[in-house]
Amino acid sequence: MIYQGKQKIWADYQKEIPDDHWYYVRSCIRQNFFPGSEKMFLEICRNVLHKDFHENESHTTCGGIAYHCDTIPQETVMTIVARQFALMTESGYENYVASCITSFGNYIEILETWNEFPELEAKIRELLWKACRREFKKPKYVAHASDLIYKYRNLIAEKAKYRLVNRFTGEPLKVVEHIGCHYSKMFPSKGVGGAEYPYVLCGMIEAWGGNVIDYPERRHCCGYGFRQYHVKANRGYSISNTHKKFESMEPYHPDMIITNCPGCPYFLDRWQYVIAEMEGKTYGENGYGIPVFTYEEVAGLVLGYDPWDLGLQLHQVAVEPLLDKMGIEYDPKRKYEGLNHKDLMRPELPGVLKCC
Amino acid sequence: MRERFLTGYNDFVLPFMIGMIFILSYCAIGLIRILKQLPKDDRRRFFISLVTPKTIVKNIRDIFCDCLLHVKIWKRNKLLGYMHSSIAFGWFMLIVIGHIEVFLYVPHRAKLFYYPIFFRYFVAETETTMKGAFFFFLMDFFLLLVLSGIFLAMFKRIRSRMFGMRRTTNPSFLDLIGLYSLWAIFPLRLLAEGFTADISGGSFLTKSLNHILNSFLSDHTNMLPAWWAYSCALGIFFVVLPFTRYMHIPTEILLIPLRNAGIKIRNARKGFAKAQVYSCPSCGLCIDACPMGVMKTHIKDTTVYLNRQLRRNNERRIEEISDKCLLCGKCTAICPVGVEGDKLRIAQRSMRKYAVNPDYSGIDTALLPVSPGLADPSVAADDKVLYFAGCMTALTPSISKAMESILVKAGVGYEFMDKEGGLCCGRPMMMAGRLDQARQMVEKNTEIIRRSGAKTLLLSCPICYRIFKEEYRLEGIEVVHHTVYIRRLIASGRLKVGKTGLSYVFHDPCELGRGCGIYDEPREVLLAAGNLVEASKNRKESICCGGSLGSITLGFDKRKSMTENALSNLTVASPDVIVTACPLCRSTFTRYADRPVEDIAETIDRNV
Amino acid sequence: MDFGFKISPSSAVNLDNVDLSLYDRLHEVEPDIAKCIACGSCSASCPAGRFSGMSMRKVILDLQRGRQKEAVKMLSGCMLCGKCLMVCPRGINTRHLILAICKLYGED
Amino acid sequence: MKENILIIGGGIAGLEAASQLLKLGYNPIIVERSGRLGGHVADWNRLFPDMTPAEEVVSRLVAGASEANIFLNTEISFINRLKDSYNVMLSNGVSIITKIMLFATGFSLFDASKKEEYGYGVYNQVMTNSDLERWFNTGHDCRITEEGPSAMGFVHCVGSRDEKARNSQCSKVCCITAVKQAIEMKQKFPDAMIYCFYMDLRMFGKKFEDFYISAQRDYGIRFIRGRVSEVSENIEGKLVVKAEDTLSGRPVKVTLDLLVLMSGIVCDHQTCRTAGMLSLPLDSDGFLKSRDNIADITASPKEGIFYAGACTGPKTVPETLAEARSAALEIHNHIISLSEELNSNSEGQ
Repeated sequence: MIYQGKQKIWADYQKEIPDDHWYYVRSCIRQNFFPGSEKMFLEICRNVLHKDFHENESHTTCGGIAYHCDTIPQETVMTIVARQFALMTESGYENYVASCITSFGNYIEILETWNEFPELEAKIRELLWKACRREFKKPKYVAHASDLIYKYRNLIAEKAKYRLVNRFTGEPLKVVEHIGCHYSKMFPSKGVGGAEYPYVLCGMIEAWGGNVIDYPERRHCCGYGFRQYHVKANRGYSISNTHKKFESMEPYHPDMIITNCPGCPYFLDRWQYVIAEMEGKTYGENGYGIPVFTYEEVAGLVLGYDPWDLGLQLHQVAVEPLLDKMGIEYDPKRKYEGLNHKDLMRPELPGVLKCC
Repeated sequence: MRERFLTGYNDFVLPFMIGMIFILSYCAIGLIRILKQLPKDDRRRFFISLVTPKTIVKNIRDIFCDCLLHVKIWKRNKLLGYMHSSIAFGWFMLIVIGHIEVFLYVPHRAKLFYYPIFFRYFVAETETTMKGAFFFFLMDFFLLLVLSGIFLAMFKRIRSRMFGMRRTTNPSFLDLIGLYSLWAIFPLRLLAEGFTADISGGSFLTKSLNHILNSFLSDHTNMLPAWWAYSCALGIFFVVLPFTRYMHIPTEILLIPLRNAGIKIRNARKGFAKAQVYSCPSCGLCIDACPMGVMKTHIKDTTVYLNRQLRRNNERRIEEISDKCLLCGKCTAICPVGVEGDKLRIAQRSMRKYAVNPDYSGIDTALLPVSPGLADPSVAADDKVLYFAGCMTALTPSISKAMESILVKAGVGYEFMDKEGGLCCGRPMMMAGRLDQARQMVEKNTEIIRRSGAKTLLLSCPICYRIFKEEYRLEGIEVVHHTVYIRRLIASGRLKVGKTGLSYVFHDPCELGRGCGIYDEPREVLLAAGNLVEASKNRKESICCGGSLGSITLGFDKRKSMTENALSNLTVASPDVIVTACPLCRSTFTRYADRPVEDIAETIDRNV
Repeated sequence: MDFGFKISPSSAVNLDNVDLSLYDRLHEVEPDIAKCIACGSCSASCPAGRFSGMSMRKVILDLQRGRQKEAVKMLSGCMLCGKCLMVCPRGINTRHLILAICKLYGED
Repeated sequence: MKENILIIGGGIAGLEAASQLLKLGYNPIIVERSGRLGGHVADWNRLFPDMTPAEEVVSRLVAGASEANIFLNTEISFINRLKDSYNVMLSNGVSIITKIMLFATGFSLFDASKKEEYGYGVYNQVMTNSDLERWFNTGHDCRITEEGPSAMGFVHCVGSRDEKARNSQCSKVCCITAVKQAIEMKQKFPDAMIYCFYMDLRMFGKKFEDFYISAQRDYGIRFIRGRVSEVSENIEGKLVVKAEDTLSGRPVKVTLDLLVLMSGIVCDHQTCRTAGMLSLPLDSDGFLKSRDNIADITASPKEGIFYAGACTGPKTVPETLAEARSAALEIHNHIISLSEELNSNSEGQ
């Protein structure tokens, strides 16, 4: 691997990300799977870095899941998106940041389509007006939330309490970064670092002291693939893809996986349990899995937030081995204690995959 | 005539006797083994044929003509024929007359094996009689005859071309010993009889020699060494004989009745095949005949070498030789003893074990419908023609188009069996030695043809034609090749052919000519359409086009020179058009020919 | 545990794991096999193809990619008629090749 | 006085044209931006299909053009149009007045690192066709060990026939170059397994097809029809190459020790700049536009400006040389017609 070669490519794919004043839209599914992530993003941006991030409770799905599942036509998804933009315009913002990769891809795709086919944009404006009497301005900048954490990575590093370093050996942690397909594979120039060697997560890992692993199936999809998972008959195809990725990263003995997509961490995390049940195989040390995180969770950990406040107890793969490696203190007893100090009850432990 | 020795014995007869006893017992054992190896029904058939008068006469005639007079070789080359028959027939007569002498003069010695052979040593001439002089003359005459043959044989080793042979075989070491001992026998006999001629009497040859010898060796002590040498030469010859090519002499006597009994090769190495292999005289006529001979590298892949390797059980070479052959059958056609080079090779191929065995049982013949029109009883039997073009014709559609056009012009009602593609006839598979697979195809096709209700099966590919004639059981259906059918149409006046000034040469396809014996019909057909010239080698000796499916291992690049050679043979008389009656020959020739090549159907269709 | 779905093996041909030892022997017996340019003349003219899906082009390719089973299965429909030999633009001795495969490769 | 003819480019086209013009009695001036003559051919080791040493070809051409004025390490700074001639200012300060200019500017090799998925410049074991030729010439390249690769691959059409690489035309020579290089590698490392990943194989030239058959049959090079989709590095530093074997309709994956990218021929950036000074038009493929692509390939639409070789599109060495000769003849005819015009004008006065 020639690092300078990658740097050369990264230099070609840098995008302009304004520092402040963002209109933030959430993901449909992330709060269910990784409930601490979006909260932590706003927490870091607003309270740690004191930036202006605005949210509007009226925003809806972007329609991306339905769009990629082939259940709604393009005009529909465009009109939904137009409404989101209208909400942003009404709130007086120009910079639009999405929490979800598919939303991000969706917005970029729609804006690019409107650039190529202005008549379509006009039609959508008309449709939006008919539907809800709203008007919108196209956002000046569209970013994914990971773009912002990437932008703030050095600020976060300055304030960091922990680093991505194995405190027993002093070695940097071996980190697998996984980028959501819709981040830059459709429009390489819209992602930090391009499509082949995206830098957005690498930059965070480097800034926070970890070592990025470049394994052969790095570019491969996590296996979600919308229709592949949602149609049960295709689910074997979905897990086969995830399995392929794990087989490929296995020889590198990664300490953790960082992702920037709603679906990826979910499938990389949950399929580890299914693979363990099906094949009796686990990929982490001592029968554990490889812990999977969202970038916000990692940022939170680095900044010293309590793991249980980050929602890490909702992960299938136990995160404790990694917390130990990083030297993060945590109270095992608090793992299943709700914010209201009520007992969340313990989940049933799986048969093969070791969990704490 | 009186006996010189009371005992009638001398030690020098020992070498001869040892050799004779050895060879006789060897042959007896060999005969029993071959007969035992024959399948039961073949063996029965053989024994029956031995007591059937018709075959007895045929056997005697064939043995006399082939083994003694070598009529086939005479036909090929007079000098070569003379050489062979002088030695064989001369020697035979020497033995016969020797026995007559013994019977006449010393009948009580007739049971001694060696007596007729060494007669002149054991007797002394008491008085000169006309009878004696007559036998002496005959004996000397036949000795001279044999000696002239031996002389020619020696000369042939230096200049084989004189005998019409461009290439001959490379003799093995034992062959050489056999050869030299054979050469030595008769000069030594002359010498021995020359020494004794003044005692035992003699004629123009032995007596004259005796005078010359006496002029400087007036001592009878030289007599015995000469007789010893003669006996030794005979003894050595007989002892090495089973291991040399001369084994063909006794084996051929078995082969002829076996063949006349109608026995075919059923096992690649045993029985009839073995008889054929041992009958091979290693004469090498097949070397010149082989179409692969144009490339020197293939000389050792001819039938004579196959037989040699079969005798040595050299499996690697046997496989190589049998797989390379084009199966054109020319070696079989010209073989003076009737070794079937092509069939022997197919038999070798059939021994091979394959891990993958194609199976066609899953093929539904209903997929290949033939219209029920042919089964209609109101249609005249003549018109119930089923035309099977075959795989190769599918690649030369001009032939099938011409054939259809002829049928239409002649007003023949027909059905095109494989217009939309059909099953292979099985002959290519058979040539590869995979007889079970070929049989499966034969059965499938039989099913289709039987169902069609046709009375005539018309074929334009000789490869198909041969297997349809030989292996298919289509009683009640006439299998006919298009050359024959077209001739019939012309003869019956259904087809009127106009004559042009073009001159045609007809290439006899291997499978049609040598394979099925059809030589005249295509020529008669062509004569109706124009002038006919002949190739320098034609009919039975026609040269394979080089495209044959018979060869398994010959690559495309190695066939070019064969095709070119075959073409140059065809064009000696500068014909305008080369005509053949085989789609494969046509495709192969078209590739390299300098003039038009067409199928006979195309020629006729154009001239109707 | 039965989830109602399974991890399917990759459909990709991994050339690293392809055992070509038989192919190499075949190549020694009939070097022409390497000359195939997959033009498909053989398959297009094959009379057996109609009944059995036999395709010489696919057989050669399958053997080169280590998919022996498929190749052997296809070959069992071959009638050895020699049309492929006639049409091959590269002059590959297909009949010898077929017989050599039948000899070297087993049904399993 | 001998007519000055400015030849831009000291590659094989420029050298051959110069030597022909010298024979016709003109004064060719070669301007070459690099420090040596021979262009791309001088970087090559041996030429298909007869394995002729490139050095032989170049040195013969250099010898033929030795009488010409040659400026190495020199570029064209600017060009002024005079009444019936051009004043060309060179970067070394020399100024040349000429009526005739010959563009023999050749081509550039496609920058293989632009095809990011192949990882040229990112993965250690990926090289280009020209890197491999350099190794043939010098024997030095850290990517090729002494015992050689046990498995290696060639990727055809890198930056050719690829809209995404903004180069939709065929580079013509890469197919045969890959076959040549594969054979050369097999000769050096007989145990190596060599794959060629191709979209089409265009064996158009004399003896090319024989070369290809020999690569298949005699050298056992495995041709896989399918573009490489992506390359990655495994833990041992070997390359994992993925493609679709379009003939069997299945994806293939293979681990290789070395991957050679067949960089295509693209129009040279500097040529476009110089052409811009003279407002010479570019063809739709990005190369210089001839007056006519069939009948008049060596003439530009402008009087007195001629083309030879790969500046008008990808060409083989013999094609380039033939064009250079043809351009020299065109120039000769043009000069004769100019002087005839001059004579008739002066006679008329």
